[in-house]
Amino acid sequence: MTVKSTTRARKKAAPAVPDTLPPVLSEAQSSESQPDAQPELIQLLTPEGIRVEHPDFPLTTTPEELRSLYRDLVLVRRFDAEATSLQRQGELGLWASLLGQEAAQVGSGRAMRTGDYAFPTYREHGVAWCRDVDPLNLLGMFRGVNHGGWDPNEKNFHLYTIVIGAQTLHATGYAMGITKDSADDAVIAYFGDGASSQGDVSEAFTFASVYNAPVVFFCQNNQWAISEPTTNQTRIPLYRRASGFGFPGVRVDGNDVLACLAVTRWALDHARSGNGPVLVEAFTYRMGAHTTSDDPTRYRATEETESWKVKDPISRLKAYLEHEGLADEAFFAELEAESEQLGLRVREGVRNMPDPDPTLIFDHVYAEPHTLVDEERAEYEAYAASFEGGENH
Amino acid sequence: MTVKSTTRARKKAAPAVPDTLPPVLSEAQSSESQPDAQPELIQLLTPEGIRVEHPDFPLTTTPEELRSLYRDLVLVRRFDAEATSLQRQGELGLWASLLGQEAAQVGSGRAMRTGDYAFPTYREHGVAWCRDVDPLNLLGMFRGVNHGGWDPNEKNFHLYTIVIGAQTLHATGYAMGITKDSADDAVIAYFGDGASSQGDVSEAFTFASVYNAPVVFFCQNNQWAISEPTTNQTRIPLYRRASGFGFPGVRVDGNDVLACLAVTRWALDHARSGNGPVLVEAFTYRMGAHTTSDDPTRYRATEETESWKVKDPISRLKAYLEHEGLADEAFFAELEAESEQLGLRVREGVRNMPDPDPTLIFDHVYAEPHTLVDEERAEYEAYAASFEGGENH
Amino acid sequence: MAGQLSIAKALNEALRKSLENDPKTLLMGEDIGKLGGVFRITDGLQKDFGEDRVIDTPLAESGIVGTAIGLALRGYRPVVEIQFDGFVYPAFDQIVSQLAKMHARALGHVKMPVTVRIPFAGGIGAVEHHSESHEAYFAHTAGLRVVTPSNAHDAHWMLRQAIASDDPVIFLEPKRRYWDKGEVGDSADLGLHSARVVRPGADATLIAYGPMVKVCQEAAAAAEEDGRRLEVVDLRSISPIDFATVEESVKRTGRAIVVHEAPVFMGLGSELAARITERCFYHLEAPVLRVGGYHAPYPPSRVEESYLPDLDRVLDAVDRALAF
Amino acid sequence: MAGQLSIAKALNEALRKSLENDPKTLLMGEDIGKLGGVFRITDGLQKDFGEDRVIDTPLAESGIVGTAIGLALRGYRPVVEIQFDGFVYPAFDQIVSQLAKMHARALGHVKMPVTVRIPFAGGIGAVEHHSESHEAYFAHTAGLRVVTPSNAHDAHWMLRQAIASDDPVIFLEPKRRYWDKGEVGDSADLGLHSARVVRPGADATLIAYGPMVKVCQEAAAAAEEDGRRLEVVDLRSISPIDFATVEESVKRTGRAIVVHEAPVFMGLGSELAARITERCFYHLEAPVLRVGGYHAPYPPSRVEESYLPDLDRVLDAVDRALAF
Ligand SMILES: Cc1ncc(C[n+]2csc(CCOP(=O)(O)OP(=O)(O)O)c2C)c(N)n1
Ligand SMILES: Cc1ncc(C[n+]2csc(CCOP(=O)(O)OP(=O)(O)O)c2C)c(N)n1
Ligand SMILES: [Mg+2]
Ligand SMILES: [Mg+2]
Repeated sequence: MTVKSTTRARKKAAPAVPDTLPPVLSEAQSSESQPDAQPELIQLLTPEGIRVEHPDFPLTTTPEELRSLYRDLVLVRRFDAEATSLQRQGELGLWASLLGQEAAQVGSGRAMRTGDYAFPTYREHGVAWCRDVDPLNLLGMFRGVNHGGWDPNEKNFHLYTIVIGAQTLHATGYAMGITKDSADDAVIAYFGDGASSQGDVSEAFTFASVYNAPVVFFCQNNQWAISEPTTNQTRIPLYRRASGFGFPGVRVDGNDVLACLAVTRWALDHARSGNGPVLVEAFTYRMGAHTTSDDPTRYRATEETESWKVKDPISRLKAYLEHEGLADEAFFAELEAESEQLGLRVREGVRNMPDPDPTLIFDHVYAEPHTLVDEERAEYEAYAASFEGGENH
Repeated sequence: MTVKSTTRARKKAAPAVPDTLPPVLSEAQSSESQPDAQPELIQLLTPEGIRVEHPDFPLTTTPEELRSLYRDLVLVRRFDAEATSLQRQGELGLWASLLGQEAAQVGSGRAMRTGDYAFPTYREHGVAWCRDVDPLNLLGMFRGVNHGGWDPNEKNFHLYTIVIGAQTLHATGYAMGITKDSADDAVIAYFGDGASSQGDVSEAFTFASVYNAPVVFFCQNNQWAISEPTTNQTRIPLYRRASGFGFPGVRVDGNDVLACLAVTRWALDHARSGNGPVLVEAFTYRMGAHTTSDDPTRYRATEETESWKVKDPISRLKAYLEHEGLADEAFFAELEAESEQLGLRVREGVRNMPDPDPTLIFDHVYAEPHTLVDEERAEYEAYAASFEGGENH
Repeated sequence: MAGQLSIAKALNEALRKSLENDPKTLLMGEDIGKLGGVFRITDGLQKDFGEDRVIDTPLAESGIVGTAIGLALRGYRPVVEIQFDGFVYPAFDQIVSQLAKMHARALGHVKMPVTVRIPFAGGIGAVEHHSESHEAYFAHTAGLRVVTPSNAHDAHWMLRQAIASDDPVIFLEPKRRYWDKGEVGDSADLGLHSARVVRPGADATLIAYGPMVKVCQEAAAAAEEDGRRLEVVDLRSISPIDFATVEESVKRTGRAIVVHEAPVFMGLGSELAARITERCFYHLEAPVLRVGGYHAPYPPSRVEESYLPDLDRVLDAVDRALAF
Repeated sequence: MAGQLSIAKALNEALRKSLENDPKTLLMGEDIGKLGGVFRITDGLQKDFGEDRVIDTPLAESGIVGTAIGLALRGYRPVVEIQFDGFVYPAFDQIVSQLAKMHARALGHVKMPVTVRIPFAGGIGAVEHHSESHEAYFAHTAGLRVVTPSNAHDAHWMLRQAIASDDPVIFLEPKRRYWDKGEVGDSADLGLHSARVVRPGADATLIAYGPMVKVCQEAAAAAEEDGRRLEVVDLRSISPIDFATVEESVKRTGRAIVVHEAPVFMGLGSELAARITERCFYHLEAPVLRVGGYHAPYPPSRVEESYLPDLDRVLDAVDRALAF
């Protein structure tokens, strides 16, 4: 079933443009001040699982592709849940759950070509999945055995970046390099609604725009930056930030994997074709705590969280698959089994993850020899050896 | 003589919005991509000295006010020229000339009320003039006797800030304080086209917008950041940056003192009335070198500079005053004399500016006592005293 | 302040008192409102003092410090919270070029009573950027004052003194000690920049601050069993340093060991060693030794125990000092 | 390199050679294109190598370093120019948290061959922020290498070595020596991190780097007239420090004086003093003395002569060291 979309963004409490604006400005500002003037939220699959068309973002998908996307969503969520429980069991020091953001990540992740490159925050486990990064790799830093440590160039998936916004500049620089290489790859820089306030993100917008770099800025607006709602970061919808820097911005339903796929695919192609950056705001929701250290009951109402449950990215695709008969029971059963397998593999993998040797401290401070590090390593080793002989204090 | 304005901004070589944009975006972007869609450059006085009306920015002025503005422009230019020649004579280490930007500074400076507060860069000598700051105060840092050193609260004119963009955050914080005090003052934060790229400026936009702070961001786009043209900072007109942060931006003819006055006055009132920030882009031109250390022949064509001469802010107001018979020869002659007096006072003032005692180094590191500074001062004094007795090495 | 308070609670009370006593005092930071900060140091304060005085800011550290400077210029007394040590660097320019220098730039005409609170140092099993000791950067920066308490009493009173100071103060909170409890006295018994001999001894002086004071106290207790009497000096203030107290102690003991988490190379220990040697040259039986982090990024938490100075490493240094 | 070159020209030639030898080398910075940089170090390079390799950037230091990191990840070898010392702080987070740590974060999988050139230190009569010596911040930061030449030969070869290095290098250019001329040899005669004894002597060792080497050489020449033979060590590398060379010298002379423009408190001199004392304890006739800037913002230019170490202040310290 396919109907025309009439969806509008949830209205945010942005201050209306005040009456004192002279006409010339009211006019110039009109697209900013009247969110209803045009469709804001691009959607291809309603929360009820009804396929709708968007004139600008046509998408044709085979049943196999749809099942594959569904599989991604389910497995990513499963992995995430496993990690959360591993944290509770003390196997991880911390976990930043992506619960609720699976569609934004899988949709954008699957939009990438092999040669494209992703620069994640610390929450893009679903993108990592699409880039074929071993989920166990992601857990090293949360377990505390490393700070990431995978080879970003192996799967074109950069290391997790914790300092908010910093990676958007790395992404932009990488994209500038693509241009220099005359390659037709593109880059996605992930960041959050909170991150949009960081100077680095605006500087990335400036560099990308001035150098026309092939980078898609993909903002998962999950409504919260730890305890701060998006209204603490901006008084207008975030996708409009791009217009101030001279490139297009769009808001997509971040819980709609098809819309995220179509919009990101378009954005990447736009960028790789020499048209410069695009900002995609995936309007979604952080269903869980910020991290396992966080307690969201202190700052947000459960009704809000409840209200987003009906927009769940997985159940809407499942409803669609079922209504349209695109997947049978065997598919769901097999997926369930695969999911269990994944959980098991992750669980065992984490538990068997060895603690690093303490000399890791000295291993990669520099790529080339360094006298001070060498001395300190030697001192450390001599000191550690003094214990091995049993000579403790 | 008054005619309707038909002026348009000089078209910048901003990349057109590419064909690949889906219709929904082309629509959303239209106001950014088609600079001709609306009047960009607000002007009340043409380069030829013809008074034009702008529907949104009515301005009534008495002949006295007009003469007073003219006087400001002339005296500010004179002061600036004097400083430039004092630098050549070795009395100053450096000078950053405002030549060509007198109207932007006097127009905006005269728009302020007594209680308003200005946060300058290092080039706002004309604003300082309007704030009644003694011009000699400004020369201390360029002579090297201090880093500014005037009391900013005396005239509500903050110290010059050299680190690009940093003062926009101070201005925003100050404006947040005004709101907390429920005062109806407003703040102007000056910055340049180059500064617009600094993260701090974007962060200031975010804070001002989120807290609805009464601050006017006044960007003098003088087309150059040392040797870099504005196209190195942005691919769309700068005033549009504001729309991305949810507040109005306007471009005014920065060589038109009347337009700068009217627009800034409106912007300050808009801000002080609780409507939040405004960005004013004063479109102007740096007629001289970046500073006396700079050599613009290395990077810009003399034709460009020549083409701006005809837009001179002073001659257009003079033409208007003369055509309309608003000032007589006596006025111009008196002003000439006053101008000479000012030059003389500045020249003598600088030459008589004493070198500070070296212990200035220790004087204001902290407001409260500090053992290390006290020790170092004592050491220094003992060391210096050892020379006074003639015991040199 | 009745009874035993955790350092966290002692800080919270200090903020509350400062807000009560001076209407110009403001708190600013990320998540300090409803959440009460990730360490709950501002717990309950927004509820009691309102969103106008306990301000959740946009996620932009340069913006936080920069606007705090502006508020100070308008007569306010902002207390800024940086969420973790590793997130202060985006504000580095505002701290180093603006906050630290404004008073001098204005020839004393303006004051900068801004306190920057930073939970710092390691030992809590955290991910990258959450365990750093960057006091050396701030101590090297003229115009800043840098202090760090090691116990609840000092946490409370030093924070109140820092907020009352007309100079910018970098207030480093030893996050792994937040839950350590102690008696908080009724008044500040020392100036903000005085060191304190927390354990007297005659054989060598251990010099520490913030989180390492406890380690040194434990080391001194352990050494006592071997008949070694170690004096422990809690610096409390990192800039300026109370060298009078340090000098007096080292002249008595003849040996000094400086302990901190920050990398030894260019750490506080180097300044202490240099200056102690200058002042006590003929009293020193051994060079001033330093125990600290290695010249490496703070490591993953599973090996942080090997990076951080502990009782054994302190005693190893004591052995070496005494062997001279 | 025929004949005498100024340091500025030697640097320019080093950039040119690096651009010629490796197509992945890029220059980035403010005003480095047509203008050739405010000090003309990149003069003519954009003309010869194009806007694609000599890139005028937007005015945003964090953006410059951050995008340089991204370019390095893509296989490029960026050489960044920061216009003046005082303008590097907006990039501090990208330098300290990203550039310095990326290699370790990736367990060695990625390299960060980024050179950050900064004209630093004072003595040119400039306005605020144009005369700062901030090497201590960078030296304390693990993951960075920090070097500074004192003459044209080193300027040329050390810059080429820095650019060729697979680690990030903070390359500090002593701006007041840009126009000093010297012979540039045909090859690097030392590794990037080796110190050099630039004047032999037996009575005391002067240790300096960058702009202060010349001052120390002059002081040594003046002292010779009084019959004092001062050895001068040019560190060249600030991180790591070639302590082997330093130690060998101080063990011979028994006295050391460290000279730098940066504030003494927490400056390089403190690390040198601490480590020299550890390594040469029984050889030292006097504590290691330090001559440097005061704990104050760099002052207005009309009094900078009183702030900066000069021949007299160095000799005064020599007197004090010899008086022990
Ligand atoms: C520079 C910096 N400041 C503060 C933090 C602490 N911090 C970690 S995540 C976070 C909130 C980020 O919110 P958002 O950008 O919306 O991303 P989300 O966590 O919602 O995915 C904060 C404040 C940080 N990591 N980096
Ligand atoms: C953070 C920082 N980086 C670099 C500089 C050096 N610098 C001084 S002025 C200037 C150009 C500023 O251009 P713009 O903002 O357009 O102001 P204008 O000088 O044209 O008035 C530069 C790069 C600086 N002062 N601060
Ligand atoms: Mg968020
Ligand atoms: Mg400009």
